[in-house]
Amino acid sequence: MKRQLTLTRDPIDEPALVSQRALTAEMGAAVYFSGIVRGTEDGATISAIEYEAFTPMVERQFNLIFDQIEKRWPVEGIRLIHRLGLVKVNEPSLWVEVITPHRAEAFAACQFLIDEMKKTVPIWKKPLA
Amino acid sequence: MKRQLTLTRDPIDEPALVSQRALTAEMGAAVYFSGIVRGTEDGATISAIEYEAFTPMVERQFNLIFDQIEKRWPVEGIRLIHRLGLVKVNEPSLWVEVITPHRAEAFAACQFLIDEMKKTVPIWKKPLA
Amino acid sequence: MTIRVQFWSYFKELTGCAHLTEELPEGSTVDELLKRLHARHPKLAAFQNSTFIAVGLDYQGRSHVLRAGDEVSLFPPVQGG
Amino acid sequence: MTIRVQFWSYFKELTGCAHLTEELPEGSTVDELLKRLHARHPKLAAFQNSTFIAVGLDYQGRSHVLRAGDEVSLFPPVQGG
Repeated sequence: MKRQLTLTRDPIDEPALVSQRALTAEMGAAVYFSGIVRGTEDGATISAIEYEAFTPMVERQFNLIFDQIEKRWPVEGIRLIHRLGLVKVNEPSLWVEVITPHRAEAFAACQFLIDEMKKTVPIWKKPLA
Repeated sequence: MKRQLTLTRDPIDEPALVSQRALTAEMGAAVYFSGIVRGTEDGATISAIEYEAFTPMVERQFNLIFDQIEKRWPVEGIRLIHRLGLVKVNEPSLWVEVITPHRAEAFAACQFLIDEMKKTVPIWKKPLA
Repeated sequence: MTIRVQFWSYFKELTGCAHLTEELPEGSTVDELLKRLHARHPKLAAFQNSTFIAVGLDYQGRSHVLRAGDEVSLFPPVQGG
Repeated sequence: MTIRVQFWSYFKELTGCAHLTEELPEGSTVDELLKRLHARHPKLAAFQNSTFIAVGLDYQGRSHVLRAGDEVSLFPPVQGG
């Protein structure tokens, strides 16, 4: 399974990422998730979220999740980008691509990845007014 | 719920579609599905699939599915493009975007949409060697 | 009354026909139309357990009563995506 | 033995500290380290039921035996995405 994990302080260029998609002729499904900063957090209006990460552990924990995905589903490739630092409302903080032969496994693996990330990957957020 | 449904004989320009995304500050999740033509069909190598549609009924049936989605999940917008005519291996024949406040409902609505499409939307395919 | 019938996908090849018109007595059902078509096209009859039926743009069952000018579409299971 | 401790997210504010080093007897566990830190930082102690513990880059429980040079990270529930 191809893995591409990027932590970046720059905006996520989704169109460029989509245009760089690579897959073999056996693959029939690509599922994407964009997690976007919303304008409210716990009922209060915010302008941005500041993301902090324990970077080497983030990489370690994402790779443990990728290991589990690789055992459970026939995934050809995952690309994941998470922003760090300040991310404004309406901008994506997370972008995930999962490529598989059929759609059910792409949806399952993508949801599993995000669910597990939210349990184990050491990234924290601070809403900014 | 905003609905955009397109049936087209032209290639699906995914990067352009992603760059045209519009959402309000309450939305936190965008899920995309790209259904890509695979190089084999029932074990035989193919070069393309030819899609045929009963177009006005396709529109009617998709709108019935959108009606159900609108009742079940807080979806702000759906964009769906399905290609007709000849689609080569490795090209997307279907592209879907679902925008919601949180990710669980985006994944649920997107999967529901595709599952229902495969039961009721009158599109047929013919594999070409 | 006149009913217009459309065939889709490989049903066109089974019948050698994309559309036709059929004269039926007032009050005829989809089932009566199908019986007539099946008698004429045995290859279509062989697929009767996997035939989808729409009247206009909506799915209907075999007991649906047809009306003059209805357009009936017959097709195999759909395969979008 | 010397153990390096890192705090993350609002645990840095609770302790007023991003990292520190602690001298512990050989064979000490995470639990012994935590008790010492909690005694010094009551605000951190108040979060002990929602404290995540990593040694190096892996999660560990309180009974985990520390080794000289270990780097222990303490942080609140994670919130990626």
